Amino acid sequence: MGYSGARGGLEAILAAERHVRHERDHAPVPWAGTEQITARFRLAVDRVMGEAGLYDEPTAAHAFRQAEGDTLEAAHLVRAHRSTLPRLARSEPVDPDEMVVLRRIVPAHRTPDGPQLLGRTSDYTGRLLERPDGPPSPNGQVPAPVAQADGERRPRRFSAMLREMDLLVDHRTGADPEPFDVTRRPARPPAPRSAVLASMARAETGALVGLWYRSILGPDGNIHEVTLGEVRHGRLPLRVRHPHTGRPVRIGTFRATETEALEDLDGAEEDRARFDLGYGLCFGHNERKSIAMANLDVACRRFGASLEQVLLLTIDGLDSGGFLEHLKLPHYVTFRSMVDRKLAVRTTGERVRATDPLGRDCR
Amino acid sequence: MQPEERAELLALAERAELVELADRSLADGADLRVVVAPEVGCVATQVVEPVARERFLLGDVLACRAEVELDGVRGWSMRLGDDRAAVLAAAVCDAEANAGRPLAGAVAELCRRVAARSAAAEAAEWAALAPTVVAFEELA
Amino acid sequence: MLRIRNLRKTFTLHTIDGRTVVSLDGVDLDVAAGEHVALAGPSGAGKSSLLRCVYRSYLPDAGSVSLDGVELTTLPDRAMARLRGRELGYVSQFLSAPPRTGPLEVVAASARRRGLDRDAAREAAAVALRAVGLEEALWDVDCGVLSGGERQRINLAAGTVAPPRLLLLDEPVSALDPANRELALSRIAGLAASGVAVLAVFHDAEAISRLATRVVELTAGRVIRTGPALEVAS
Amino acid sequence: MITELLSEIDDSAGRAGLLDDGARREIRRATLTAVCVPGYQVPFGSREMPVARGWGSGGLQVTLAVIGEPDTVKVIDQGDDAGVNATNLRRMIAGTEGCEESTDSRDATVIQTRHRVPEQPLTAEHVLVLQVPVPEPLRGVERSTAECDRMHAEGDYAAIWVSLYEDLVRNGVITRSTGYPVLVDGRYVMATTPIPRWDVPRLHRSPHLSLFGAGREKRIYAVPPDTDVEPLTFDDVPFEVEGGHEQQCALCGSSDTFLVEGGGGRTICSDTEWCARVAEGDADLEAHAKQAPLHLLPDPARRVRTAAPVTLVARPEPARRPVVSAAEWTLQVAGLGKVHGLGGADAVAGTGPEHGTAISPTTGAIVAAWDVGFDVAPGEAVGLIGESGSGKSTVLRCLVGEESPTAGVLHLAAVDAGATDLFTLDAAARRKLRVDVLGYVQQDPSAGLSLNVSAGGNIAERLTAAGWRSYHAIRQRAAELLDRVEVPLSRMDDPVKTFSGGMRQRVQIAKALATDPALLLLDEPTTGLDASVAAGVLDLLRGLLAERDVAAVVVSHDFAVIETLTERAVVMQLGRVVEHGLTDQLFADPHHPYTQRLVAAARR
Repeated sequence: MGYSGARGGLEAILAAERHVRHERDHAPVPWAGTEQITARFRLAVDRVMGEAGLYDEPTAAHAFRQAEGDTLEAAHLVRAHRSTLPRLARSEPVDPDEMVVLRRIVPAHRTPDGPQLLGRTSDYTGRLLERPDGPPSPNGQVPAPVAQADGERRPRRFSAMLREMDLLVDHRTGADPEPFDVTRRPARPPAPRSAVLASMARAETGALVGLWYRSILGPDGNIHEVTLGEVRHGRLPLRVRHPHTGRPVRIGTFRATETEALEDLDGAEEDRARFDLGYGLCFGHNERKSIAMANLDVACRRFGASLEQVLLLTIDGLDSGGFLEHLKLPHYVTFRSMVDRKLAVRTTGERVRATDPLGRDCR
Repeated sequence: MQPEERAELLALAERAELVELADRSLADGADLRVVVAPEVGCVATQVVEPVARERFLLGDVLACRAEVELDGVRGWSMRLGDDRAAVLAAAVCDAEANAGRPLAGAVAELCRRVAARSAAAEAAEWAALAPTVVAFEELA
Repeated sequence: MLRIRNLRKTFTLHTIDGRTVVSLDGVDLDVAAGEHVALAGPSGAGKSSLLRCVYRSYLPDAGSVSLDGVELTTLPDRAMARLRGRELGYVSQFLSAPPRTGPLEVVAASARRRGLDRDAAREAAAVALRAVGLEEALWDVDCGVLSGGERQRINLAAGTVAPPRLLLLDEPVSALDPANRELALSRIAGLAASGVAVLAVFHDAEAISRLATRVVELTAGRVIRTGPALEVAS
Repeated sequence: MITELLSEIDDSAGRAGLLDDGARREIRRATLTAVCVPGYQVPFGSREMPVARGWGSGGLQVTLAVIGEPDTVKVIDQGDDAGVNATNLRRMIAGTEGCEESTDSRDATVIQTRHRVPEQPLTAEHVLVLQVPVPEPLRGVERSTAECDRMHAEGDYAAIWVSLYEDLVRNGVITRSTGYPVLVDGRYVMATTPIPRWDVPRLHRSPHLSLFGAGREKRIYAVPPDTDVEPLTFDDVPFEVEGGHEQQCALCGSSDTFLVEGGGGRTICSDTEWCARVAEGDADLEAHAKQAPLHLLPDPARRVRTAAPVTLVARPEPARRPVVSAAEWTLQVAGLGKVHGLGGADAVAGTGPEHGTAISPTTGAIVAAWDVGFDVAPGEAVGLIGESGSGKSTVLRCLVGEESPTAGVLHLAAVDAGATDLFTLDAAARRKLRVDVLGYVQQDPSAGLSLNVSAGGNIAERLTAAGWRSYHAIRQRAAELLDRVEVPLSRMDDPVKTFSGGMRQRVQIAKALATDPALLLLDEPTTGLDASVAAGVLDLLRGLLAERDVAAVVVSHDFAVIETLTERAVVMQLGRVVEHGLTDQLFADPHHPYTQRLVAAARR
C-alpha cells in the first residue's frame, strides 16, 4: 500500500523519529554543547536568529543542533517555538545611531568620521583550507588596554555627512506611522515600507541574495550595482518601559548588522543631483543579508509594485521551503483527477491547439 | 540609585549571584507574593530606520520578566533570555532594595559589581578590536 | 424662407502673415419657398462662398443668415449639424462618399439624416436614384469605381432625397452628358415646383435660364444686380 | 528558595499549547469573519506551526482555534486516516489539546482533511477543516496579488470566465481538475483547495460548516452550512466529476465513491474509513448514494462541440436604442481640468496658448488640460483634435476613468439619467461603467486586448463581465461581431498575438462594441497602422458609427480621421480648447491660427 498505506503510518513515523534521534544524539563523538555551538558556529547561530526573527543565541543553538546544521529547519523550530510564547512588550524605538560597533567599514569614503574598523572578519584573509590535527595550542596573549573614545565606538554615520552636504534625497516626512507587524498581520501589496523592511529582516539569506543578484543579471533585472555607504556590525540597546516609573529601562543588548546603500539615481523623473539611500538591518552578524536588503530597499522604492510583491511574499524561508517540502506529501487524489482530465480531452475529438495555456493552476 | 539603573544592572547580573542574594533576602521569612510569575516571551523590537526616520519591526528578542511584592513593596525585573530563576531572583532583589530592607546595601553592592564587570568587558573588547582599525598613513 | 442680411466673410490667412482676403462684402438676399435663385458672376465673385456661409462650412464674420427665422450663423454646432441633415441639401461638384459604400447606402444615409427610418430611407433613396437615372445595377457598387458623371448623380440624389426645405447647389450638373443633365435639371425643377427653396450656382447660362426664377449677380463679394433670369442673363 | 518557588509556580501552570492564547483568539476571530462572509478570504496573522507550511499549518491553526476538550478530532490525508501527514497532525492535536481522536467520521466533531471530503455524509454536528496550499482562485489568471484583491472586491471575475472559455475552445472540455473554482453564496469566487471535482458538489448547501485554512498565504475562508456553492461553468456546459459509470472499488464494491489507483490496475476507495465500513456492512449506503454526484459523471454525448465552427445566422439589425428625447446628450463634460504636479487649480495661471506653455511658471506643474467642455448626442461623433501634448488624450483618459481630473464634471445620460457627476465615483464604479456603458478603443490594440487570448476570448471577456453565461451565446455573439469587423471566422479561435496590427485593431473595436455601449471613446484608432490598413479601419468605424445610435468621441492628431468620422470637433492646444465647430467648417474655414496650421498640415 505504499508509504501512506492504510496501516502502519504512525509506526513508521515513530521509527523515523527514533532513528534521527539515535544517529544525531548518540553519534560516537563528543556531545556538542550549546556553548560550543554559539562560540564556534557564531554565524550559523546568527543566521538562524535572523531568519527566525527571534533573537536568543542559546535557543538558536539548540535548534541548530536539533536540525543537524540545517539553518532553515532550525529557523522553523525557533519560529514554531516563538508561536507558543506571549509577547511581553514592544520595545522603545531603537535608534541605530546608538550602535556600539564591533565592525564598521565605509567603502564610499577613505577617511570618514570615525574608524574604518575591520573587527572580526576574514574578508581580507586568503581562503586557504586549514586542516588542524587537533585543538590549536592556547594563546595566552591578552591585548593591552586601549583608551576608547565615543566617536570610535559610536561613530557618526556616513550618510549624516552626505545629508549635511545636501547630497541625499530627503524621505523624512516627520510622520510616524505605526509600524506594520508582519508576525501578526499578513503583509500584501500595497503595504507600507515598514512591512517590506520587516519581511526582509527575517527573510531567508540565500533568497534575498539570490533575488538581489537576479535583479543585477536576471532577465527582469532593473537595479544596478550600488555604492555601499557603510556596513556595521555591533550592539544595540533594547529598552522597555519600566512598569513602575514609566521611564525606559535597558534590559540588555542585541547584535545586529546594518547597511546603508547609496543609489546613484538615473531615472528620467529622479533627482540626479542627489543620491538615494537604501537601508538594511538584521539580527546578528550577517553582512550579505543586510547588504542585499539595503539594495532591495532602494530598488523597491524606485521600481515599485512587482518587486514589492516579491519582497513581501516570496523571500520567507519557511514559506518557500514549506511549499517545496509539501510536494513530498501524497498527491494521488489530485493526480488521479488530473489523469481524468487528460483522458477527457482525448475523448472530445476536438482539435487540440498547442498554444500557451491561459491560467495555470497551483495545487 | 534610580530604579531604572538598578533594573538595568540586575538584568545583566549572573543567575547564581542573584539567586544567592534573593535566597538570603527571603530567609528572614518576609512575606513574598508573586505578582507576575516569571514568564518567558518576546519583546517586539522597533527600530527607527535612518532614511525616512520611520519605525519598523526588526523582530522579536527573547526575554523574561517577573514581578513580586515583598512585605507589600513591589519589585520588578526583566532580562533577555529565558532564565526564569534569574529574573524571579532579580525581582526579589529589586523589591529588597525598594523596600529598604536589610539587604538593600548588598543589592546596591551587586549592582556596582555588575557595572564594573560590564565596563571591564567593554574595555577588553575594545583592546582586541582597536588594532583592527585601518590607520591610513598620510604621505606628505 | 431664407433671409440673408449684410453678410460679410473675410479670410485671415494666419499662415501667410495674417493677410486678409475679403470674400463677401455685405450681401443681402432672400429666397422664398418654391423660388429658385441662381447666383451669377465671374469666378472669385463670392458665389460659392455665399453657399458655404449659408451651409456654414464657412463661418461668416458679420451679418445674418436665417432660415424661417432661425439664425444660422449663431446656431450651436450640434443644432446646426442637425438642421443641416434635416432641412438643408448641399450638392457640390464632387461626391465625397466614404470608400467601399454603394450609391444606395450613401443616399439612404442622407435620407436617414432627414429623419426617415431605415426602411423609409431606403425607399426614398431608390426613388431619388431613379429620378437621376442611375441604373439599378450600380446601386450596390462601390462609389469609388464609378465615373464622374455617375458620382455627380449620386451626389445630387443624396442632396435632394426626401426633399430638404432649402437646396444649395454648387455646379451640380457640370459633368453630366446631355441626357442625364436633362434628367437632373428636371429633378431640380420638380423640387422647386413642390416648394423647395433653391439657391444655386451653375456654370452655364442655359441651366439658369431654364430653372431660375430670379438671378442675383455678384462681383467682388457684392450684389450688383438682381432681377428675372432672362433680364440678368442678357 | 527561589528554586523551590519556581517549581511551585511550574506545577500550577497550565498545559502549554502549540499556540499562545492571543493567537488562538485572533484566529478564532478571523474564522468567525470568514463564516460571516462566505467565500471571502480573510487575512490572518498566520503563526508558525511545528509542521512545515504546506503540511497543513493553516488547517492546524484553524483546528486549534475551534477545537476544545469535548471535541473529537479526525484527520485524513487523501481520504486516508493512516497517511503520514494525517497521523502526524492527529497526534499533535490530540496530544496538546486534550481532545479525543477517532477515525470514525460519525464520532468526530472536527475533521481536518487534505484533498478530500469524507464519503460519510456529514451533519450539522461536523466542522470540516480543509488544508489549503493555494487559496487564490484567480492566481492562474492574474499574477499580481493586489490586482486579485481588487477583482474579488469588485466581483470582477471576467478573467476566470475567459480562461474557462479558452479552455473549452482549445481542449473541448474544461481541463481544470482539482481545486475547481466555485461561486460561493452568489458573491465570491473561491478555490475549493485541491479536493477533486467529485467532492465539489458536496459543499453545495451542505449541513456542515467547512473551514479552509491557508497557513503560508495567511488566509482563512469558509462555507457556512446551507450555502450555495456553484462550480463555475457555462450554463450550457455541464460540470463534470471524475470517473465513469463502470468503475467500482475493488475492495468494498462501491460504485458511488471517489476512486484512486490501488495497484495492479485496480481502483479502490480513496476514503479508507468508508471503504472498510462498507466492507463490514457498517455504512448507510442509501444516505451516501443520495449525495453522491453520479448525475455529474461525464457524458460525452452531452458535451458541447466547443470548437465547432459558428454558423452565422442572418445578421440581425443592430439593436437600436430608443433615443431619449429628454436627454439631448449621451455625454456631457464641463470645466474639465487636469494638473500634474503641485498647486492644482492655482497652477493654471500663466499657462495655455496665449502663454505658449503648459508648465506653470509658479509651481512647475504641467497643466495638461483646463476648462474643457463639450457634449455628445446619441448617434453623434465629436472629434478632439490637436498635436501630441495638446491635452486631448488626457481628456479622453479622464472620460474613460484612467485618470482622475483636477476639476470638472462629467455626466452620462446612461448613468442615473445623467444626474451623477461621474468624476465623483470611485475607481471601482468607473471600471464597471467600462463593461457596458463605455466602449474604449485605444491606439495600441495590445493595451486593450489580452494578446494570449483568442479573438473570441477577448470578446468573451467583455460579455462575461456583463453577465453572459452561455457558451453558445457568447460564441455566436463574438462571431457576429468579428464578422462585422471583417475578421475571418476561421481566425476566431487564434490568439490575438498571431494577428496583424490592423486585424488586432478590428478585434479591439469588436470588443468595444460587444455590449452595445451607449458611448464609444476612440483614442487615435488608426495611428499605429499602415496607411492602407488605417483606411480600412476608418471605413469600418465610419460604417459602425452610422449604423448605431452610439455617441462617439474621437481623439486624433490627424484631421483626415476627424473629418471622416465626426460632424463636430474641438481643437485643443496646450491644454485648452482654442476652437470648436462643425468639422467641415473647421477644415474649410479654420479661424484659430493653430487650427489653420493643422489644416495646412493635413492638406499637404
